[in-house]
Amino acid sequence: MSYPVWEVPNIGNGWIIGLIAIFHVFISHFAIGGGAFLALTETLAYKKNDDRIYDYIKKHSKFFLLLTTVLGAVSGVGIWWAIGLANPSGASVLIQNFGLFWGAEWTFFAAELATFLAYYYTMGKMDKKNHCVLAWIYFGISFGTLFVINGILTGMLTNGGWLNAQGNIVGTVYDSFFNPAFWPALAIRLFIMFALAGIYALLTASTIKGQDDLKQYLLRYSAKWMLPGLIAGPLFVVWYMFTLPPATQQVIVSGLSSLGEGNFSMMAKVIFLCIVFATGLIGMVIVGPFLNPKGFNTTFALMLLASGFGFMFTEEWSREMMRKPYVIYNYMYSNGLRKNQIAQVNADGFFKSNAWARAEGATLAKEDTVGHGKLMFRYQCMSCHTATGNGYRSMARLLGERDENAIANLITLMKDNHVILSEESKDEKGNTVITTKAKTPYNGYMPPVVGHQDELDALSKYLVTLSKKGMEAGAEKAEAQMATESAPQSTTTKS
Amino acid sequence: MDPITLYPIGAYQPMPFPAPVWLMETLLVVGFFIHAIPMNVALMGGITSAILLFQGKNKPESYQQRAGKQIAASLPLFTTAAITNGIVPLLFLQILYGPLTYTSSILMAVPWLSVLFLLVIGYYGLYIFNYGQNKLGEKSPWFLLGSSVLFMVIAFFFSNNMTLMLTPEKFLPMYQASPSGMHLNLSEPTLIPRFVHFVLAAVAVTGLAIGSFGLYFKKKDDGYATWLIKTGAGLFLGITLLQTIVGPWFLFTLPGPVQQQFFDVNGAGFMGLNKMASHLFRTSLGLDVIALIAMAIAYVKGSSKAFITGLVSALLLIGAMSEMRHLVRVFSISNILDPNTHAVQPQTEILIIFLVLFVALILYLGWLAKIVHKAYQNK
Amino acid sequence: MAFETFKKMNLLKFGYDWLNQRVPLEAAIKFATKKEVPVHKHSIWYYMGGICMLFVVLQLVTGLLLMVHYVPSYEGAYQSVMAINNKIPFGWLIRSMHSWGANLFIAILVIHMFSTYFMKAYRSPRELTWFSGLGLIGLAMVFGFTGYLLPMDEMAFFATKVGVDVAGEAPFIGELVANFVRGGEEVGQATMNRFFLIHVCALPAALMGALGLHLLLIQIHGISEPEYFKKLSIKKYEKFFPDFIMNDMFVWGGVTLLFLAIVCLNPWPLGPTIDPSAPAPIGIKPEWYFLSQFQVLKLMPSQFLFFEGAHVAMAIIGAAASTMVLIPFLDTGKNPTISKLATIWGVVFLIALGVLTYMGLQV
Amino acid sequence: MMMMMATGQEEKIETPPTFDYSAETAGETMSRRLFMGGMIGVFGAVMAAVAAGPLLSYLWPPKSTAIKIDKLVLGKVAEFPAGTSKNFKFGSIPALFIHSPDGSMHAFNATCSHLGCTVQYQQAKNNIYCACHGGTYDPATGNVVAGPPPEGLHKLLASVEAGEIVIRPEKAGAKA
Repeated sequence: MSYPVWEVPNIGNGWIIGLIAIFHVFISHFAIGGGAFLALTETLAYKKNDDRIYDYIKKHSKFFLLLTTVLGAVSGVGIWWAIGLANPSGASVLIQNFGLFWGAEWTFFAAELATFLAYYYTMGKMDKKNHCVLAWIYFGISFGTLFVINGILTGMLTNGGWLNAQGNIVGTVYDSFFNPAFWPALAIRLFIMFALAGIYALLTASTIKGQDDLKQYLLRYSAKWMLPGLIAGPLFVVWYMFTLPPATQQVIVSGLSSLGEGNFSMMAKVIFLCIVFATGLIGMVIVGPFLNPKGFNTTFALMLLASGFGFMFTEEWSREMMRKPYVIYNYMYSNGLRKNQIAQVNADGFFKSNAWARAEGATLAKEDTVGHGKLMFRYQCMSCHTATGNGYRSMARLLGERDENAIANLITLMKDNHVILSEESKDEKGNTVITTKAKTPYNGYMPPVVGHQDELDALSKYLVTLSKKGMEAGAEKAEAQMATESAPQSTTTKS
Repeated sequence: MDPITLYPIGAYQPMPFPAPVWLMETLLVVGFFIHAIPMNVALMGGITSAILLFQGKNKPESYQQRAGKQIAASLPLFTTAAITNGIVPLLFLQILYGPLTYTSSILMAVPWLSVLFLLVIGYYGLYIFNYGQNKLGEKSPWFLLGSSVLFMVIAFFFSNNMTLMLTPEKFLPMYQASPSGMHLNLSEPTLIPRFVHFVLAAVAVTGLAIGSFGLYFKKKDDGYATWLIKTGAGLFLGITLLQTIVGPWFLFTLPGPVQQQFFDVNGAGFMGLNKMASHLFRTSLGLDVIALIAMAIAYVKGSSKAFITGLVSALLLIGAMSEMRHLVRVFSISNILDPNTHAVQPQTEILIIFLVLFVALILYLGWLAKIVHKAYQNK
Repeated sequence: MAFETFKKMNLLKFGYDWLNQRVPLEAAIKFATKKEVPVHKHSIWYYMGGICMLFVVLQLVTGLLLMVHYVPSYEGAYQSVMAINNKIPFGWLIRSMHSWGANLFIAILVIHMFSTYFMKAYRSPRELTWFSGLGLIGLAMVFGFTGYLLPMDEMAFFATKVGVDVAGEAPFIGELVANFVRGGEEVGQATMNRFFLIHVCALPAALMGALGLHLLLIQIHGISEPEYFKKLSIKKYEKFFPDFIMNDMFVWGGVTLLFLAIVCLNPWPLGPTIDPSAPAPIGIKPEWYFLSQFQVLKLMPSQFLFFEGAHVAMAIIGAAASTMVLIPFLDTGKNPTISKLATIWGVVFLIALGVLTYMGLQV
Repeated sequence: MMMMMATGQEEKIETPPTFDYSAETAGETMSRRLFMGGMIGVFGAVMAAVAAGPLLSYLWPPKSTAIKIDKLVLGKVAEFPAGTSKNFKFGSIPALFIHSPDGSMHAFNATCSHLGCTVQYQQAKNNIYCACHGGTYDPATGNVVAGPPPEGLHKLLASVEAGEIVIRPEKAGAKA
């Protein structure tokens, strides 16, 4: 809540994180799963003492080097930079909370890169057995990086005993790190990593020329890397789903069972798409390289890679959306507002509580309601919405035909987005039953709008200018103004 | 007037720091040191090796060709190390000075994020040289040169951000001029001297790296080794002499109060206001002189002993400079943001784990270096 | 059956034998394995036909499913499509698949057609295959036109209105045809009945026939080989069954994923309900595959020489289309100059289509 | 082969053996083949489930939109002289009202308990008759008189309020 908002036209700054993150995940998962692939394949080559497989490993690891140590490593730093730019409040919570964990991850990361470089540059120069050991060490160390980041990532959604219901920190950082989703998420990521390692290996194996028998053998071998995910993946996904916050579970279940109802089904759609991609991908691997390695070529391998990217895209996207409207579940909303801050801000007023809004507001005239409303929008809404045009969740489009009243009502409604009503009733046996229900339909989708009533009014005044009605009114006003500007001439002739 | 409307900087998150501030400051400086060495070589090594390759253009067996190719081959490794080690100082910078760094980064979001793309392109430029020099022939050194230029742009953006975060009074007008993160800190008087000073230092460090290559080849090929030592020492010597002009230029553009912490013309024996800063300043001047003399000897005689003396004092000098760089930051903003005022609640277990892992990492890297060395010895 | 023999035979084999005794399965497989698909650098175009098949199946299945909840009446259609979109679980998916599928089907048909055109697959003895293919494209476009009206939203209503009016411009019999298609003077319940019947009964039947002929002819003549491939000394082939079919399945998988990604992320919208007295909405235009023809009509001045502009435009469209019909007789492969000219004409045709469609999209 | 591999560890062999993998690809052991086949089968089942879930939920009939009402005004008493009857809809239930020749009024759920046809009142025979299979009910009680129906008709409550015939469900009427 105390940082300026980086405005990115059309896609909004959130997608900057999203795109870099998805790109990174697609490579970094390969960096770890591919480590296991190198280790196992090199063990295979060693057992068979076959130079042809060694040659393949050499080629594969060069591809690995160029992809993971450059794009993988840099894009990983890129996520970190991007969250600092697009969501500095969230980033600073993570950094202040998990700083030392990141430090520990860094030791793994540095060792990982050093090991891989050592592995790569000693290929063929070292005793084969020791070189094989080096590959296994690489996998072990790279798994360490996953272990640490997995705790931080899952802790953002399922933070265990770290918080109480009001969003106050009551536990230690370890409660957040070893949270309920830690183990299932770790397992799921490992399965994805093995599968991705297989897909990348299919790409490199498909380029083998002139050795059809080896090529087909390696294709089938690589295809089998889907197996762990196929066998155990669904189990762990179910386990993972049970660790999610009940509200999130509810949104997923109701979304999936009644896809299409209402306007909030994007998350369900993306999860559905993710399931489709996972099954489709495995199906393609079965009919492609596994059952028909003869017909498999590099174009097909690239198609698989693209499908794999589609899977990762939807998987990461849905994981991000599950956390909505929080950036750290139950603690901080995506706009940087902390849950335990709401009452305070409502009492003090938004402009008083947000350093940047206050500073910017001080440069405006007091009666500039629309200007103040614009600042409210910037600091409370722009982390997820773009303002004009047809951009990502553009307010102009979402507000559509709503008029002034409707917008004011909407804002009033959204003030209570965090409120959960509980109702006491008696069941047939006479026991007291407490049913809880969100006060507004936007609960679980949007943070509450905070501030004094006049600040909220300013926000709706500004939103009116964005809506279709407001735009038309604005155009009319401009025309009227032009008319009055040309008017004086006619009045002078009259007098 | 409400001060926060003039200096709209955020507050720390309402949760304690995970480790004592002094420790994190130490890690910040140490982290910068281990980042700076490979980063400097990666930064200017491309230009240096390209020049060597152009010099030895028609002489395939010449020392220049050999050295140019060897340096170029090592550049991806230096780049990897620079990126990896860069994480540490940036991490602790964000913890300690987050309210300033996040804001300055957002103001220059576009150039700041473009660093990643420039880095990737430059990185691949190095690999294109190394894997494609046979195909590309004479044109290949241009890729090294190009990478270096891209890396210099990155360095320039870093200079912008690191200076911008120290001047929060610019934040609000800049943001109000444009919220889309397209700013740079070009109006900063220290920007250019700082950038020039640091880039020249990178050339000097590249000289150190070339000389160190010489130390490695001492037993195998004495003539080549001596040439390398002489070249490296000469590079260091020349650049560092140039720094006697650029250094003071940078120093005198610093704001007066910050200068006074290091030295004061009116103080006893030019002693500055801050004792530690003043001693550090004097020590580094001393180390500078030692390094210069040692390198001069190494340059003339090609002596490895002289070079090692120069190398050690130069590394110490870089360490001292890293600390001074940190102190400049502290002095510039201590009245605006002081991490020492924030609560600390050490996460003892993970702190111990981190420190143990850190030591283990160093030991592991040593072991790794040994086995790689052995592998190359055998073949 | 003795237990031992049963143990030796696994279930799969048992099922195969059972079937084989009743239908000529073995012969069919033998035929399929004997058939070969050439492997060369343009092989990728051989998959287009398979993808078209995939879309035919998808359209049939989703179309059938839509009819479960669709009400083909002037008043009820919009409500029912609205319910499919918003109420019925996965209704939006089925409808979006059908609408998106229709467009992608035509796009892929056009690609399939031009790939075979440039590979000169229309030459003897495959003229009939080519004609049946052209027929299929025609059918697909009528499918698209009739299907567009069925949701009865504003765009559908006006697009149909305009589309039929265009047909009314045809010389002499235009008005007659327009009235016949509309089932009256105005677009209404009668039009709805006709379009619905054509869309779900007449066209599928015709499609089955034309597609059956098309596939049968392909089986008879085998897959065409490009000229340069025929001259190669070493030719590579792969078996149609099971290798090429497997590849086909792989490609189907990939196309389906892409298709579903498009569908899920951009569900097909439903416009506001119709108001026959309202003016046509701004920016109304026909579906993209009619745009090029539409654009020719638009570009033509109202009077061209001694003829009415619209008539000339229609003559041009007709002439251009007829070159596609006549091409197997013009370019028989015996004359290299004509062969080259045919290729050039194909390129010109394709560019003209592209440019006209692009121009149509602009307004 | 094993020997060669074992020695391969100790000293370098100039030309290591090259394997022909075509044999290996083809000749997987039976149990592994079975396992792989099984996996493909399982996957096929999963895929079918993924497809079937949405399909079934799409095809599943929507929840019945039975309209339940507590009260229905059938009309003025004068419109229904004794000996007449009327079939009508009570919410979504087909119902039958009878003004018996003896002056009493009765109303029933008109669904025949045999196979669900809608029954009618036969004025001439003064009974309730189901045309489908000839079930006959008593017009006063709804009990089965003849034919296949296993049980009587469910009663509704008919009463006269302010000169209008009002139909209510039996239970609600009993309570009121």
